[in-house]
Amino acid sequence: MKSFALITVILTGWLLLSAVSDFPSWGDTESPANDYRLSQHYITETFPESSVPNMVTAVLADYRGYDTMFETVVIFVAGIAIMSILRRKPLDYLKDTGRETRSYKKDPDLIIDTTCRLMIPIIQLFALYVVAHGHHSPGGGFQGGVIFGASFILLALSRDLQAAQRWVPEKRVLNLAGIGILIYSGFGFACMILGSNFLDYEILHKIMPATPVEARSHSMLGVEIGVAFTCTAIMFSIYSNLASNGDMKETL
Amino acid sequence: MPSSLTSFTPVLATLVSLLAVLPIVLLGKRPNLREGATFLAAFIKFGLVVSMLPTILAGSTIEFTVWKIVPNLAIAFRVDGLGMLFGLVASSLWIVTSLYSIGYMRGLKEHSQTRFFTFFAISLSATIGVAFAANLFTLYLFYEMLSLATYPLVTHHQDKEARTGGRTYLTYLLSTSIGFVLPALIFVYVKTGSNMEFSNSGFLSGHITASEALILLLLFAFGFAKSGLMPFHSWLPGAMVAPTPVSALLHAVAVVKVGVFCILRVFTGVFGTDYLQDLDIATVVAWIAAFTVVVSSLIALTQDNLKRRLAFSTVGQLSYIILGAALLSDRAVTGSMTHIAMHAVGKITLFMCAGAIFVATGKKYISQMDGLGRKMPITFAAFSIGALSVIGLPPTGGLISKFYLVTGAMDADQTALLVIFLISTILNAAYLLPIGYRAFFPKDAQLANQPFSWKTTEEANWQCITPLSITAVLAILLFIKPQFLLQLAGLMVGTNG
Amino acid sequence: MELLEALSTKFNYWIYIIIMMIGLYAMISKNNLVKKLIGMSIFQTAIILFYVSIGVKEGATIPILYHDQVHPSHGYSHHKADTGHIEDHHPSHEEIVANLLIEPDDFGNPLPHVLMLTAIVVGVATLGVGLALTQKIYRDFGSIEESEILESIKSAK
Amino acid sequence: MIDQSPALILLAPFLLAILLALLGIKREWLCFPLVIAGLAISVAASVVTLLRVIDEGTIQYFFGGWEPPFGINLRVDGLNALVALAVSTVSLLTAIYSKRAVPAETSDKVSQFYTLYLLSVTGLLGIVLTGDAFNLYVLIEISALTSYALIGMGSRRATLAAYKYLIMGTIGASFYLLGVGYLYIKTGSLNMYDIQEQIVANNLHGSPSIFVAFVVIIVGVWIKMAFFPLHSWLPNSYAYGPSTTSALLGPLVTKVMIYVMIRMILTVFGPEFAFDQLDWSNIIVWMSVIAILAASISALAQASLQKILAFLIIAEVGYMVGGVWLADKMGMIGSIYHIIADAFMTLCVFLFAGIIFTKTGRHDISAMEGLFTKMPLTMVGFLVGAFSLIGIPPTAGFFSKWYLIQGGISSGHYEYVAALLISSLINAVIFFRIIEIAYFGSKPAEGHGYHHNEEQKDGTMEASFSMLFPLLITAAVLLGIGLYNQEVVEIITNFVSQFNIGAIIL
Repeated sequence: MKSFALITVILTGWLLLSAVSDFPSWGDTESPANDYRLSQHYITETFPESSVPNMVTAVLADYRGYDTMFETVVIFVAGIAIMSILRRKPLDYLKDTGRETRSYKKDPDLIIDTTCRLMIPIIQLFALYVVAHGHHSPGGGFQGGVIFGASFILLALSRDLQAAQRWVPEKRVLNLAGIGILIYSGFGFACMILGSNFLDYEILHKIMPATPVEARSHSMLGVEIGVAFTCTAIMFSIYSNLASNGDMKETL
Repeated sequence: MPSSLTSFTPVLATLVSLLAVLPIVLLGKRPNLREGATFLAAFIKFGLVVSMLPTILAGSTIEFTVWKIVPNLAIAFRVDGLGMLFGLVASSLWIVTSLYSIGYMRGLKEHSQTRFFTFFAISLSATIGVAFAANLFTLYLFYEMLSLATYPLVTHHQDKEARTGGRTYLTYLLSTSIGFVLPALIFVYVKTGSNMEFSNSGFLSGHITASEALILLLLFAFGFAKSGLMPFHSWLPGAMVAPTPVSALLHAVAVVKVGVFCILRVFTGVFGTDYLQDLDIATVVAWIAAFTVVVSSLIALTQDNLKRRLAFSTVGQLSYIILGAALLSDRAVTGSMTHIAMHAVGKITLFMCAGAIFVATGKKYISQMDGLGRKMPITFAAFSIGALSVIGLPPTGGLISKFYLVTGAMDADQTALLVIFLISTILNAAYLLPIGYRAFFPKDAQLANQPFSWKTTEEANWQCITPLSITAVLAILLFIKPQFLLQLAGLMVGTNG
Repeated sequence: MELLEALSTKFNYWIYIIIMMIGLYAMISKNNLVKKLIGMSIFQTAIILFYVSIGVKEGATIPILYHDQVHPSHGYSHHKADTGHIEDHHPSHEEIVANLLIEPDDFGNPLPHVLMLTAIVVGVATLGVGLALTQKIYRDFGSIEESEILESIKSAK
Repeated sequence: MIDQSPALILLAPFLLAILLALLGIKREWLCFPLVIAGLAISVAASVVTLLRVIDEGTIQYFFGGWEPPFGINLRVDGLNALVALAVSTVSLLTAIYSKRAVPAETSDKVSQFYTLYLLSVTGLLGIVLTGDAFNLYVLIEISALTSYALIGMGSRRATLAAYKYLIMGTIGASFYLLGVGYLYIKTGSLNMYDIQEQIVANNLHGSPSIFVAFVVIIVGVWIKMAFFPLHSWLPNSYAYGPSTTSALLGPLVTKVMIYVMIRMILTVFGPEFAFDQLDWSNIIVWMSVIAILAASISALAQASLQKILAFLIIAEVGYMVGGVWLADKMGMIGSIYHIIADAFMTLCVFLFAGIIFTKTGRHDISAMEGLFTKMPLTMVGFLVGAFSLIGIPPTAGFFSKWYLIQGGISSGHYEYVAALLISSLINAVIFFRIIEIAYFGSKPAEGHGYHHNEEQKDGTMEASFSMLFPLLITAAVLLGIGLYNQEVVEIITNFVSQFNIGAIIL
């Protein structure tokens, strides 16, 4: 196996290297990728067309919004997939286990507990900022969602899984994740119902107090929130399933 | 080309037995009605075929295009002389065999009779479909259909023997048709780009080179393995595990005749005899056929199982037909076409006799049949007539076709092949005549001295006896009135034989 | 000399290919299922590096418009000074756009970043599912060494 | 709503998947109707789209209203309209089949199973319809991730198979992604059509990057479609997964990947580049010959029905890859027609395998003893599928072979023709072995007669309607697209004749 791997790697590497001489140099502003009308359009026209200064967000949520919707679905799929692969017993997330079994595995460490108590609200607040301010600064739904999810993971780490489950029991996780995608696709379907193409936010100005250009910007915020919902929920779900080997009781 | 009519009749003639499947299956629990349906379909089919006869004899053809299935290629029907001839044989013999199989199946209380009659009917549809196919593609379609529809018939007993026989059967037929015919077919299609419609002068001429032609010819000759050309013949004796009516109709008449019919079609309709003559490649096939004739006759001599002996005889007789076609002279081709009919009538008589003997006495082996003629005089009389026809002796139709074949060989200046014909005729006589002779005149003195009386006969039931008598009479009738057959064959070769 | 130049100006490609091959080697040759997944992660990350390095432009900044491009309070206040509405006036979108001057070379190419956000997400998802499968395999076979698992399947037969 | 039809094909199952995830957890009874509803809408939309394509030619649908290359579009022409219809129909039929199989095989995970099922279909449909090279990658990953989970829900061995699939699948998809990167670096575009225009406009055909991009993409897609010898993930995945999973993924995943290959060759790189400039036809056709033969022979050696079918899929992949690389119009038409025909014939036999497994709990072919009398209708369905795989007229499989062989002959690749014929014969052996067991029983009675049958006449144990119905429909479809193959081929021909491939067409 080792020699086979070596041969494969050498062959593939050689093949890939053979094209390097053909590539533009590092940082070349004239390279086709950077010079083609596609990239130019995104840089110069994003703001006029959607009044969003952050081009990455605009490309993500508007020009390639369809891609991003499926990106969210990828996360969603990962969550469900991990759950369905690992779960052995009938899903007991239907029961609201959080409140009754609120017993800590061990005595919480004072320093850790207090630090996390202080940190978690700040982390969550920052997550919300990242989501909401994604138009103007680096950030957006994925980043914000992941940070938000991390806050719950921190909670689970500092105490135990049950404590975090109190806030986000599994049932809620799934619902949140589904609702997130529903929000995203809801924007799309709303456009369809109003007679335009899927995710063509411009038409939404009819039901929004905004101009067509602003409608794009507002809708982007909306879909980012949807993304954040899904991300938050699934990040925590992935952690809790992997950490407890799928039975949601004790962490490894 | 004489005029051609468009009519739905050939399609109907093909479909009628396929449609009969429905009542047969539905009436499965009520055997009398079920067999009624079979008969009705058989008569309608025969009627439909006969209704087309005057038109064909008048020199025109009947055509119908069902639908285009591949670009430039349609499922189409066309009735001409050769197709008519074969259609007549198959549909008329179906009636007789239906009667016979009812007697046989009930006599032996076979299981799954509904399935039997269902696939019997489907096979007939396929046979008529082959007969009336207008192009190579349609021909192939029905050819494959026949292979599959006969599988449940061959393996009817569902025992170990049937399993082996059925396996050989399908292996040979499917592997040759998929392995040889299909590529040849597509090759022809690619090269000509045409609809592959049969015509009296062939359509390949000018599209392919001589070496390609030879390969194609061999692919077709071996690919239609139903014709039993050696070395692809051994499915035929293997398939004799089937119930006798199946052997009778399908393996002496429908299946094997479909094989030779296809080869005749390829020779006359695809290549055209003139083109083959120009290329001078048919001799290869002729010699393979000649080899098959002699070898199979020799093998037949050694067989003790009656059905197996008949099977090898069939292998030989089929090669006569191929040989006749490969001689390419008008008379030889006429002879081989008529031989389809003559041999069919003769051989079916023989098979039905074998079946009747089995039903009445349970005997399968020739060595057990000494003196049996006294107990079953009608059966053995019919057997003898059938034997005469297969050998080609008067007063039976076999003489007519043999005559044409032999004179055709002279026309083609193939003296060596002529000799083969004669040798094989002697061999035919050697393996068929003693059976009848010993049945009536046993060596065993005790048996020989028994007085004969109608009261001591132990014939099989009437459903078995009637059909074989009819075919025996038919064999004689064809000697007296062979004109219409010759006329049909003549339509194909351009002379009015 | 040429090679050196190629190395210095195109080092990003060399790096990505080397990293990628390390990952690929681990994926194929490692016996431990988790190590394979680590290899997979390296492999995917290399592709991300490749894409992101495509979008790099010399002298460009992140692809977000400057604050004063979008909020051109200065430029406007001079223009509108005589009307006396400096404080209250919020220029409309159209007005901003009309005066907007964007030099494409100032900003990095946004597209690779967007694409790689997707690739990152896919990488996370795949890694997660892979780990879940590994856990289940461990549960079922009691090992995460491929050879041992195959051995136990063979002996079970 | 007619204008929205291309988008609805994939958005309907997508939306219902999400609704199902939200509503179906507590209400298991709701899952099945939702799945059927979503897929039925999808089928209807596919039909409408196909009719529109026949009528109007290529249809474009711009997501977000952005025209390519700025936004992502669906670009539906004759090729993908047909494939999309096949995909949605196959998934609908499998869904009907799954009504009883899913609760039986994956108890308490029904809603997750169906959510993943619908999303998998969404992914496959998205792959087929999209006009954007990068979007294709995202959807490949969606269908792949869902497949890993759908397979991993099966037995013990299935998990390991799913893991292997995950590793191989990731390599394949990443190669594809890398190839798209190479294209992007040279053309600056991600839209398939635009990439082609840029390649032509800038005369990039000689560029090593484009060459490497081509190789990497094709190899990546080969891994995903299990082209021999890159097939090792497939047999176990399909053999050990739940039967519904096999019935969904078996017919679809490999075919969709072949679609991707054809799309890449024709639309992105252009046949002039792929066939004329590279001139690899000989090598790749030989590779496919080896693939066909090796896979067929491996299939012959298997005892479990599911494994036989898995290897047959690999052989069929060889057919289509070879057919495409014949660099001949008829070969291309044959391959495209075979995508559709093969989807249905694989579905047919996988449904049969699923029914047998539910009824007998066994995978090995000796489980099929005496089935002709016990389950006559099921056997009829199976026979049609088997005949189609063998290539017996008038089933669809015969005609796809017909076109492929025609392509092989007219391009002079006789080795390919021979491989097709040999594989047909091997298929015949495989299926008649099964038919024999079903007909004779595994130990046939000695001597004359097999009266066992008559006694059991009334003891039929036909599968339930929800399982039988899709099987028989599939069989009918196989006959239908066989007999009316000219209509299908006409659409394909219209599509293929835009391109300049090989020999003249009849």
